[in-house]
Amino acid sequence: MVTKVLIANRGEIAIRIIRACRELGIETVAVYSEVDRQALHVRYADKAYFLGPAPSRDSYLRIDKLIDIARKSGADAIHPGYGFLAEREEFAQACADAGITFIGPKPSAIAAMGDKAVARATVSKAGVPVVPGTEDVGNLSDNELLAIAPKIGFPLLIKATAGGGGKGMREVRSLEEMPTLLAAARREAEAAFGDGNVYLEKLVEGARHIEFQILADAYGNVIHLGERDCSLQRRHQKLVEETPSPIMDEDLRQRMGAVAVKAAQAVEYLNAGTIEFLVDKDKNFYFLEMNTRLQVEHPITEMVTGIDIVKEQIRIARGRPLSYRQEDIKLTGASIECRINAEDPYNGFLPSTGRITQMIIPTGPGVRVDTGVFAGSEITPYYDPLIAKLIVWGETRAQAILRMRRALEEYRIVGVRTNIPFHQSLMDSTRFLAGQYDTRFVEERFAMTDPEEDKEYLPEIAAIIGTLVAHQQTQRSAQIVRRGARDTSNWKWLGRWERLQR
Amino acid sequence: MVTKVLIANRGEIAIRIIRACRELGIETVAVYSEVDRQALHVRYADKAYFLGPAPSRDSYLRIDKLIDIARKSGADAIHPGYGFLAEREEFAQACADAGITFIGPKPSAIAAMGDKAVARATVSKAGVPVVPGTEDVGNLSDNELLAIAPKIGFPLLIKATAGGGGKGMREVRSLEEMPTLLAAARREAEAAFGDGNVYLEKLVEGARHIEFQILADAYGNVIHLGERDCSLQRRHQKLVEETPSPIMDEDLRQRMGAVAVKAAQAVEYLNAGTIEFLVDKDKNFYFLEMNTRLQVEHPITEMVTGIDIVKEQIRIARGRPLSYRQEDIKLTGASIECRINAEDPYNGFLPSTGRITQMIIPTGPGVRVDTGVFAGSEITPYYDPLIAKLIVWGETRAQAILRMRRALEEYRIVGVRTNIPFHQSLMDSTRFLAGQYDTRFVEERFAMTDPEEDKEYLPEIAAIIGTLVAHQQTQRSAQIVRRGARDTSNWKWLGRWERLQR
Amino acid sequence: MKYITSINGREYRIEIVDEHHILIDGRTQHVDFVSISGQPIYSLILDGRSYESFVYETEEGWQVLMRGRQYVMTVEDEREKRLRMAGGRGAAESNEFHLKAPMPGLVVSVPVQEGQAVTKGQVLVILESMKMQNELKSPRAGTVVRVRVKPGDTVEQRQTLLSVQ
Amino acid sequence: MKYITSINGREYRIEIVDEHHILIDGRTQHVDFVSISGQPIYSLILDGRSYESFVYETEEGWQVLMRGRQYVMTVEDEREKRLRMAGGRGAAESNEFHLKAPMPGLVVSVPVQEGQAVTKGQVLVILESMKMQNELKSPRAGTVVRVRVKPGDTVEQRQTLLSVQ
Repeated sequence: MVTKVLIANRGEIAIRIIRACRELGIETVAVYSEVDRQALHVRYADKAYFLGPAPSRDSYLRIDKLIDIARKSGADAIHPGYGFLAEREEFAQACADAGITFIGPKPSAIAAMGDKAVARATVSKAGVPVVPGTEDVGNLSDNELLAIAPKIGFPLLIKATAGGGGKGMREVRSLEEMPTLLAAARREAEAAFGDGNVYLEKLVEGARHIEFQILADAYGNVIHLGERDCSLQRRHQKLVEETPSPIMDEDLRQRMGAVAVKAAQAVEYLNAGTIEFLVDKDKNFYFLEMNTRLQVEHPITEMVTGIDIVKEQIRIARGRPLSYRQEDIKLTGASIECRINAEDPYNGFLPSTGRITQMIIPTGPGVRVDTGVFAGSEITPYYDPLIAKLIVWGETRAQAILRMRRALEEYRIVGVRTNIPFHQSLMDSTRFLAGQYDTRFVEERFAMTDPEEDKEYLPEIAAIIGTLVAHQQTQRSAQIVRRGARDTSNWKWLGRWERLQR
Repeated sequence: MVTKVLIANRGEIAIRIIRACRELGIETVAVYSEVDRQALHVRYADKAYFLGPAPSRDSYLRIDKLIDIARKSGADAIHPGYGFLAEREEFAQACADAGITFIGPKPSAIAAMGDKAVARATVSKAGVPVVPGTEDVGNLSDNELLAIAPKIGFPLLIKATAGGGGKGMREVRSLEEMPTLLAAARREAEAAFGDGNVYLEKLVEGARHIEFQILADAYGNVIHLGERDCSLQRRHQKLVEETPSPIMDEDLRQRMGAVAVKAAQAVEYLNAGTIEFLVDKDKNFYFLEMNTRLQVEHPITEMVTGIDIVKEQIRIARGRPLSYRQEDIKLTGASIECRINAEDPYNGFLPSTGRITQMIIPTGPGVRVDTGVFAGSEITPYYDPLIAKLIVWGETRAQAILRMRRALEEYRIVGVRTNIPFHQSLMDSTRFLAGQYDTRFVEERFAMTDPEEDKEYLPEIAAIIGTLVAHQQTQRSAQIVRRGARDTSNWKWLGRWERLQR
Repeated sequence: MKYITSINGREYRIEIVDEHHILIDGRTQHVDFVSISGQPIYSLILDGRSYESFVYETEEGWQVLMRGRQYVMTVEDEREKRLRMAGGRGAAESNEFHLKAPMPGLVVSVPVQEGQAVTKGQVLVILESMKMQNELKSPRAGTVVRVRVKPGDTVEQRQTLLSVQ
Repeated sequence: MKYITSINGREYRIEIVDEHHILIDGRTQHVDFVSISGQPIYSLILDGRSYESFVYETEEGWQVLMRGRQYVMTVEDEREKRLRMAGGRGAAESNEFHLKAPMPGLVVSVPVQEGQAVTKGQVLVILESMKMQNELKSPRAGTVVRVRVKPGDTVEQRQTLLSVQ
């Protein structure tokens, strides 16, 4: 039975899961760190328990506390969301030991797929093509890796065995630079996942990152819900995802879908998961890894299939058979997701922290925003910079792009810088419009729109606006100076005014 | 050609139209009254022109100014939205005279259908069943109406000839009370539409209000997009709409749809329109009136058909044929709309004005919010109290209701009272769940949830919250008193504190 | 601090022990209570359960709106209650009621006149605002005094329209 | 008031005539300019065209973000410009640059040392925040002075990390 679900997560995904539970009449238990007391997931849940200090390892990564809270609150199931403990075998095992339903795969499948190296070996045995690399073992020493690297060939990637989302990942162009990069990757992996193991993988150049959404129930039924093209990345972080992929045809979809199902079956997979592939220019595809959890970008699949993936996860966890057969899955229209991060695209994508003082989110037909922040939220440096996902649907890809453009233009977030301008530039770029991009496009060939070629380049208007604001500030400062006339130093007052402006 | 559209409206519908235009690559021109300078429609449009003082008749009803602004701004088309000038023949005519495309029907169709009495006579001639009443003429004197009333029989309705939305409508139970009610109806109609003419109609008791969405192009193609059940009304104002109607079956839908198409054809209708019917307990249906414009509740039809009705309106106005044939129209799932009004259901639904200081809108899968307000918006007494439309879609009616419940619970609007609690009560009522309601249900048989039968009745929790807030206030007042110790009267400070709280 | 809070005739005795503990009808409960971003929305976590509500102060007492239900209550500390009890209930009720405009608008009609006896719920003024005619009703029985407006008047929010004694 | 506003080396001469009129490069334009709800979002209606932008004041000048494009500009009135021209450009550029933490975080490494010459764009500090390692680069060439942090330090937002002379 699943009657009360503890959500071992925060932010937009915690809210996404609370919504699914509420629509199924299931009670929810939120957990929160010191800085999340006023967060929406705490406010929307039926119950809420304090976890600990802000850093993840003292709060959202504390398995002992989570199990304890599940017991105390009477939760009979735990949904891990993505990130944090979602792909930690010991967490799934701790749930099982405590008699709590883990809404996800069995610990054995997490182990098999969660260790990326073991995963590659497993699916390779089942006949699924993989990218060359150290697919057999994930806990090699630096010396072993340095010895194997030349056999795989450069360029290659160092990837975190426990990882995902580009954390602990480094690209290596030569043996010389490898020791330094290995150390950095291990350090980052250790910090992010509490596991510093890494493996190597050949870098497929000009590749597209295409993944298939899988659903598997306890009765051996496994289906896929089509693909998502996640090639638009920066520093191995996905920024934009779309479905269908511009390079997909029905024949390739069927072949890749069948392989994805086979890969899931190879580990007796249960619940929702994602098989990631690299696809090269000749449409050869290679298994990359399996994410044994809900993906950030699952909504675009929901938009084109009409299936609520989180509800389906809960049904599967309840021991029900899948609501759909493969032949029921119809993809209608096109969907795109832009990840709205608190980072400034005009300042090297540096993260931006602070309090959101105003927010207007785009709405209307075909627009969905999954977010955990509101006007009043504090964006802290403790967690990842994703503050919202802007998802649109259109009858065609072209209509979805036009809709995304208008939604991005409508979005207003005041208080932190966001990467919305990046998305606006991307949606205007001819390469994106043509669907011609690969995983290196954003980093190597994309630049924020060139003013000279841009009909929206309006420096005179900008000059007027800047001048009017500067003028208003001067006027107000002058007033304050007049009011503060008893003070001998005008400059002090000006200084104070400027501080007030911050 | 339609390349630049002036939107002769404000609020959520102006934004809805701007969105459609933007997604079609069409420029937009907004107009605004004195109190709407910071409104979203002004901010989202490409151009914006000042109309005049806040009262509608000095701004949004000024045909002369609108035509003038269209000329000045280079707009080649005008979309009237709903309300204001949307069903005024002279406005459509003024556009035609100025060589501007009116995105709506021809003036002759507005005249034929806009005068409700003429409309009934017209469709009646075409063989469409109508409710008994003074369908032949709409400009009868009080004496004539008082003479005809007993022949129609009581109870009956006085309705504004030019009207809609319940304005200028009165229910009459006896001849004695009729003169007073006639005067009130004429006064209200005059104020709302600038036209005090009224007509009479038999009141069909136990009726459901069911309407069909129509699309008609310039080539004689007329299709319908299924029905909307709009029976949930208060004082003849629709509050909740849903599709499909709980009483509909495929046979009735086909018959009513065919009649709706016939009614539209009777006036050589062009563009989007709605045929309203009353359906009695035995599923006999009567033509009520035709709305020759976009309806407030059009989004629920968009949710189940996937068709963007506003874009379709613009395509039709551009002289293109319909994008769909009748057999292309498939209704998928169920959709419900709740109209979020600035009125207090716990205080006789009195309108509430003021500044919205915070707003969190529900989002996530299957939820759409069409709104024109944001945190910072001032809700003024000049326009109607609709501040947002909350629309949900679900695979089934039951899922749509569950989703609506969670969305209503998530919605936060601070600064004005809203009718969200009314909708929450309604979504919990067994009659609504069973789909058993008629046009009188809300007014006559619905009450805000009875605490005794309500599992969400939590007076102890409420008492704790109220006490803690009162306690905090006392504590803070005491602090202010201490800080203001030099003042001889503590009470003055308390008074000031209370003012600050407002 | 000890309070007596009444909702619909039912009394709750609530003592604020410290920032995180209250005593309600003798039971100790752990509370975590915050206002969200300084707005009149309050989040309460009470022994692990999460509640959120809007709280308004009105002339009739505190209104707490939670999960679509509105609770109207009076909150008194012990001293206030003693004072009120000593003064007697009658005194409070004999006070005049001042009908104030809930929003700016146009007076359409005033169907009562000075000196007229009115019953609870009787319409005192019809005010047009937001394109709607709104009936303002008497919250109790009494006699109309000081009618300050007439049909056609434009009134501001909170302006007193008439009083009932 | 007359201003000289420079974007990317192009100068705009803008005179604020009154609340609703400006002169730009000699042309009179009608402006309607408001800040939305007191936030740093500004709505400009200029001869009927509607524009909205975020405006930030930074050490490098004013940043105007509009329709996804960011414009960085300096705004000077005539007196300020005369003063600056008299002082000479060199003076301003010889000022020290203080590298400040753009957000709170953990110093991962400081790949430069005091006295070291650096080029524009060279990485000065790697700061971990939001689970990401962020490279803080030098905005110009110069010499590193006063390194105030070391790997492992936790720093606050705006804290000065080191300076470049």
